Amino acid sequence: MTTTGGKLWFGVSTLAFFAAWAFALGSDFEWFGAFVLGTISAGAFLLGLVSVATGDGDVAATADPAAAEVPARRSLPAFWPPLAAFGAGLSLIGLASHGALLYAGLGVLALVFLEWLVQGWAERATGDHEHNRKLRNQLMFPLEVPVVAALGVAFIVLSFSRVLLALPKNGSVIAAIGLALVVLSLATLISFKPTAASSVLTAVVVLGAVALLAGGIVGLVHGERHIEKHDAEHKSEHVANAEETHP
Amino acid sequence: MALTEERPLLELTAGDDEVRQPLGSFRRPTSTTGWRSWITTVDHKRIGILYGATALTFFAIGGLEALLIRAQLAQPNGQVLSPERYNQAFTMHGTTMVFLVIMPMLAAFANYLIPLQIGARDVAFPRLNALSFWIFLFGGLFLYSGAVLDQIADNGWFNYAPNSGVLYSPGHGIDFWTLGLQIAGIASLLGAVNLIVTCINMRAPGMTLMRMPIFTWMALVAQFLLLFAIPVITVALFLLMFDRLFGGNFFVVQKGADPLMWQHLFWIFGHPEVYILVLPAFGIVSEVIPVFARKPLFGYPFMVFSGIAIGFMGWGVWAHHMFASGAGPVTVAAFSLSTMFIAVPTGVKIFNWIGTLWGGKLQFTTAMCFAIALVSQFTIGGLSGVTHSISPSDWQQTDTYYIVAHFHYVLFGGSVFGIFAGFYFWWPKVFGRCLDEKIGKIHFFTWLIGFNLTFGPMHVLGLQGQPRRTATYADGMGWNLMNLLSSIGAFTIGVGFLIFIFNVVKSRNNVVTDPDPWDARTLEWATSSPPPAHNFDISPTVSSLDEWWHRKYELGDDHKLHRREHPESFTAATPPENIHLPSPSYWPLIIAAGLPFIGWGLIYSYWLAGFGGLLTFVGIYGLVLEPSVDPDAGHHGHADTHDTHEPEPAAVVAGAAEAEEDADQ
Amino acid sequence: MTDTIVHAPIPDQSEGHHTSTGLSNEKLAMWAFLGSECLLFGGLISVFLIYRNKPVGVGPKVSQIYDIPFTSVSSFVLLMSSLTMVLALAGIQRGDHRRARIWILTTAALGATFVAGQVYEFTSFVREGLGYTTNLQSSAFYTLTGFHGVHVTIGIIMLLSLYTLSLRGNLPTEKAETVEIVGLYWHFVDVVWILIFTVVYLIHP
Amino acid sequence: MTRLPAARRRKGLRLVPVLALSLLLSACASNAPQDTLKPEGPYARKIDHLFNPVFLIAVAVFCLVQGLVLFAIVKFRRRPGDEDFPEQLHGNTRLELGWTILPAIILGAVGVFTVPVIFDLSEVPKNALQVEVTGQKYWWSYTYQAQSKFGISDPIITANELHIPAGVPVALKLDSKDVIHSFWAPRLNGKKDVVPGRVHDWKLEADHPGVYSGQCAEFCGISHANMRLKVVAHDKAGWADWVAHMQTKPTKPTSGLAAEGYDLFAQKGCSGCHQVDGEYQTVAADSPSAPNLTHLFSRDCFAGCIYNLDDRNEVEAWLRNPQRKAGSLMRIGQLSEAEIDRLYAYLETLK
Ligand code: HEA
Ligand code: HEA
Ligand code: HEC
Ligand code: CUA
Ligand SMILES: [Cu+2]
Repeated sequence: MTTTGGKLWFGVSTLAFFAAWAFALGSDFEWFGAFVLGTISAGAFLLGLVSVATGDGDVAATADPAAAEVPARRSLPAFWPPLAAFGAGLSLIGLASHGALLYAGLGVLALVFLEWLVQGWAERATGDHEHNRKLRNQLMFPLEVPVVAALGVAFIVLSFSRVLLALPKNGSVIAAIGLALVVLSLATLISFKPTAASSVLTAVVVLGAVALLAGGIVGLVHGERHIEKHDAEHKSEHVANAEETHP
Repeated sequence: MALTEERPLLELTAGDDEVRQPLGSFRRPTSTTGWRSWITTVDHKRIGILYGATALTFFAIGGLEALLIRAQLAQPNGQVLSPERYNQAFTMHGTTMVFLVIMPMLAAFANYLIPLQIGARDVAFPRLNALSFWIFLFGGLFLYSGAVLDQIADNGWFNYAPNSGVLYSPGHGIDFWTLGLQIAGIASLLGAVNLIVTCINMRAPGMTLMRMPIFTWMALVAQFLLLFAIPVITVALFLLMFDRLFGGNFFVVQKGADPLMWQHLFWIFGHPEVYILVLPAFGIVSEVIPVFARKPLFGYPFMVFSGIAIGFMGWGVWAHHMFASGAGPVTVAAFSLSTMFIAVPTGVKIFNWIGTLWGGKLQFTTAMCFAIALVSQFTIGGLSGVTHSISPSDWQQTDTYYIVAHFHYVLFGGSVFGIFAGFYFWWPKVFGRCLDEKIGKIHFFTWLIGFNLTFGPMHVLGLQGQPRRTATYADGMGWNLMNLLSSIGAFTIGVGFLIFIFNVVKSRNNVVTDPDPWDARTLEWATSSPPPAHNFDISPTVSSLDEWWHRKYELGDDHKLHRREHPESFTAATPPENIHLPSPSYWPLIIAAGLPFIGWGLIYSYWLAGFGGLLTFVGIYGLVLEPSVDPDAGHHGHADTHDTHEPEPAAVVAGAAEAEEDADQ
Repeated sequence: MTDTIVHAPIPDQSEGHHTSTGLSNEKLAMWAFLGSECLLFGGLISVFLIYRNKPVGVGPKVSQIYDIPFTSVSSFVLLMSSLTMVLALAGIQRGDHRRARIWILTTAALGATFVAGQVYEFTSFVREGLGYTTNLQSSAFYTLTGFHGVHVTIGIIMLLSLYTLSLRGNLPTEKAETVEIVGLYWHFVDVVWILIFTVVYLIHP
Repeated sequence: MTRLPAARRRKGLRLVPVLALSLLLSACASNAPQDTLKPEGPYARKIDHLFNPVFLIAVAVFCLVQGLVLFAIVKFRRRPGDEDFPEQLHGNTRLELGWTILPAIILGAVGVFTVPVIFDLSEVPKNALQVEVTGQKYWWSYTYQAQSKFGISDPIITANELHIPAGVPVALKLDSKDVIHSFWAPRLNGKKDVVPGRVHDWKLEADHPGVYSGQCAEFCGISHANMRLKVVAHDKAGWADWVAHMQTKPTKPTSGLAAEGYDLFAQKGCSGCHQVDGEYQTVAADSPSAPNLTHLFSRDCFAGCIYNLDDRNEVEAWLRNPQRKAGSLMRIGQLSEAEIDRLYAYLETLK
């Protein structure tokens, strides 16, 4: 029932809502940031309602519901509105808290913009849905494959390294062995189960990803374990100074 | 995302799918004429020409820098350049001449000739070849782009630490130099991989290694040297870059670093590099002399093996550039000896060329003149090289004009003369036009005289104690006359170059009809001039060294050579139908265009670097995913393609791997 | 790109992918490239070894803060990934694309685990007071191991790309060599790590 | 088959060796103070004695190769109309082995003579005068620690001009404050790089008293060309005089322009960088190292030996703008002419 625009605004709203809470918790209830985020959440929600109510402002659609059923053109599935919302939300959180998140959010927005643009173009390119899809893929695959791959690597690396940092020293060793063994044994298991549906693999990977993400977030929140700083030993510092001032 | 549309992202069903439509291929460029065809070409011959034209342009630039140097030094206390400008002039002169002139020029010859000489349709990876060229071009442009912002390197072409560090060279000139050479290095490395595979794998049936034309051989040895030398300088440049841009400590003496580390890394690359600069030129000359002596190359196997020996020995002599740097006597002695003995395989070459001349019927075309001049002039440079290898005498000579004399005799008298022999020799093949012989002779003699006048006196200057890289010298040192002579000589060379340019312009009218005007010996002369895109209408089979010559002549009953009426050629009466050439592509250009942005970005703003990285990264995937032959393009009207024209990701993924690496650096 | 030397009517050459050595161009190119890589890593390892023996001046020595047990584990993870790489190749050569895909993905996951371990290691070293610019050793150490990490990352991206290709049906059994070639790269990077682990971590003077 | 017209003989090529040789010969006759071919001490002579025979071998090979090439050019050129092929010789293994082995033997012999010289010259001389040489952008500093054998009881610090006794080996310890330089006095020995963070041993010896010029030979930055030096070799008496002179301290001027200059020397910050023994002893910790001026006016040249001390104008020009030597690390504010006069008057007392 929700329209494209509606999806976008609800997405923003949800994210801002969570962001407001996360920010409040993280900043020990520093009220201003949470208030801004909360307002954004509410505002976006309202806009979403309006959007749904007006059918994205598409006069024709509201005027004549029957007309909407004429498949003038078939859309490719669109993930972009929620993703855009995600990006916007991320940048908002970033604005309020952490600079890196702002850039990440902007990056997502830029990506969505590009994807949406190309998709929009491809949908109108010819009347043939199949062909349109091919066109889109030809254009976007060289971009998507590496970017998705790189993001995938970054995701694993960032999350897992946070986990390792949060664990005590011995724990990190065990965690690394553990993860490797889990990966290996799951792979073995699946490879010996020729009947396993593709959904199993999908489930495993998605679950793993979620677990990793959760772990990463917990790790981040928990903070790094206390690491003893090997301050420059007195002696070597002395040597260094001597070296520097030595004419 | 999009990946899931075709199929679920994680798929388990066994076996292949029929969906074999290539991923991510754009509408391919199709023009075969006009500027667009040049920037998208993947034809080794066109790429060769692009390399050559670029290198020639850089030669004019590097030469003009040399003329500035000579103008400044014509008299004591010269006022033409400020010391700052002078230092920039010789730095850019040396860098340009080595990295942007001789290397790409020899790449031009190798690209153009190797596939023709071994009877192949193209190099092993035509699109990678285009990529190499564009990366080289953008590397060169990047190197010079600093000049626009007045950020020009000024620490000499070997850029010794620690003067190259931020502490002593705070501007960005050295950054441009470091990054520019890294970019150009990628090009050389990709080119080396490509040509090595070409020589090893793409030879026509019957073309055994010991039937390979000598130019191809020497170029192959040079590619191996490149393959192993480029990573070494990459390490050096890489570390310097980290020092300068990210606060590394590799060459920071205050942090305990050893400044000689740079020298070792640079010269481990640097000495093999000088043989990279000269071996292909040796190869050219070894092709030219037999043709105009009308007899086969004297001692082909010795020529091949001496080339290989030079290549090997070249790795064990680098410290002769560091005799005065403070190594212990044992090291110095060892490198003295190893350096001396490199004269042995080089001598073999010289004497074998003389052996080829001996008893021949010499025809003094301009190409031949340049070739013979190489034999005689290179020897002078080689002999002064041997006097440096006597390390005690090098303690007097190093960093003086005697060294400058040495390396110009080997580089100009060797590489440049060889290259111009090649120009005059292959010009009709490449362009279907002849360079005028009379003007060529004038060019030759102007250069021969100008060259000796420029660099001969430098021997004297060096022995009389004039250090190199000095922006001025005082009056009363006894150096005035020789410097003046040298400067006059330099401008004579300049005039000679203009004569050559004139000749090139004029050659438009000298159409040659004979595809084999010199009665030459190797396969490239067996096809039309200029050769068709597919090189040979009929793929050659080879049964001897100098295959083409053997097809033209047979030993008669009278023990005399007779020309066959109709030598078996490789040109068909009707154009062949079923030849599929790789289609042109935009991607190489795009990949290469990203690299300078990465460079500028590292210096000025990471955003730019990100943009450049994206361009390169995406370009690499575009190149990998696009099929080498465009399925939509019509080829020579042939219908039933049994070739499936699959993309061949592996190789380019491999290329991508290392292009990325360098990009990530 | 062997399909570019096509194929006038010459008896010997009528075969589809003829090369002078019988080895494919792509594989040969990868070998050549790896030869070059040897010198690259050789250079970096030498620099590290030379600078390791110099007094550090400021900050700790790298050998003071190594976490050998952890690095052993991550080395083991990388080693395992070579094994799974072999399984992936075996899979595709048998035409078992399903298994090939599983093992490719596993290899990538193990590789990513290794890289994550490296990021963890770097972060904790920095916390312990050894930044990139701290001293000679630290610059050399981070450059060498970081450079290796970048190699692994590129390997992972290649693997994931292979995975996508396979998924889209663009990696049929005839193209098994592509996997083999990426595998060559992967094993090379692996072997280099064993070398680095041994001379950089395990042996200190 | 179109043939291009055969070229005429290459007379030009024959001119080349003649030209080159005559140039070389003319070189030997000229008057160049840094001539490496005119050694004035045992170490430089050793090098020369090694270089000469090798050079002759090179000349011999040169003549051989050029002779053969010229002979071939003249003898084997193709006459017009001659369409026959020459004998198709593919090589001659014995000959080729010959010209592989022969150069190897020659070079082996050269090597045998070279190696001992390398070790000889690398040896640190005994009973030698010890001098510490420090290179920096763009001048030289010399420190003589106390050495009773040479009459030096207090350390001597001086700049740019290296004073040595003739006929006595001098052991140098080379070090650099910044980048790599190279110490070179061609008539007394070859050069040796001066590398920061390392101390290199090198040595000199002059047969006779005299002034020997030299200069920095490793590119070290913008004023590399202006980093010259002089070696002044004294006879016995001259050396004793010089040492004695250097052991005295200048007396502080008490009246006149010089006294005003003395005060200016501190006011204008000169003493922040320059030492004058007994008068301005300590320099600021962060100053670039600067020449010790205690006995400035006992030297002939200053600022990397590119200017004459005799010439008052040059000294004044220097004080007006030390940047006239590009990249000079001496940075001072603008001085008025009156100040310059006074400073000059003071500097003049530093004999
Ligand atoms: C094309 C490039 C090239 C070539 C081929 C060579 C060839 C040789 N070079 Fe040269 N060299 C350079 C380019 C080249 N060089 C450059 C660019 C520099 C300076 C870099 C810089 O500082 O900027 C340099 C510097 C350089 C140095 C360091 C000088 C210094 O800075 O102090 C030395 C020292 O040994 C040296 C030696 C030699 C020797 C022994 C050969 C030998 O290979 C020569 C062998 C050839 C012959 C000897 C002639 C033919 C032989 C015979 C006819 C046989 C009979 C001969 C005998 C019995 C002697 N070269
Ligand atoms: C192959 C390499 C190569 C070539 C061909 C040359 C060619 C020349 N080189 Fe150079 N040179 C080096 C490589 C080379 N050089 C290197 C590596 C260094 C060391 C740098 C360093 O110390 O770091 C060096 C250093 C060097 C010096 C020493 C500088 C110093 O130490 O202070 C000098 C001094 O005279 C010099 C001179 C010349 C001259 C006069 C030419 C002449 O042959 C050039 C002749 C000129 C032309 C051919 C150009 C003519 C152009 C025109 C007339 C304009 C035409 C314009 C259009 C057509 C648009 N070179
Ligand atoms: C910032 C430091 C600094 C200050 C201040 C300074 N000098 Fe210098 N001076 C130098 C350096 C460095 C040199 C060597 C320059 C060179 O040769 O390149 C030098 C050289 C000289 C020389 C030549 C010495 C020789 O033997 O070569 C004289 C004379 C001199 N300075 C006088 C003065 C006077 C007078 C003043 C004050 C007005 C002064 N200097 C202030 C750093 C300084
Ligand atoms: Cu000091 Cu050049
Ligand atoms: Cu060399």
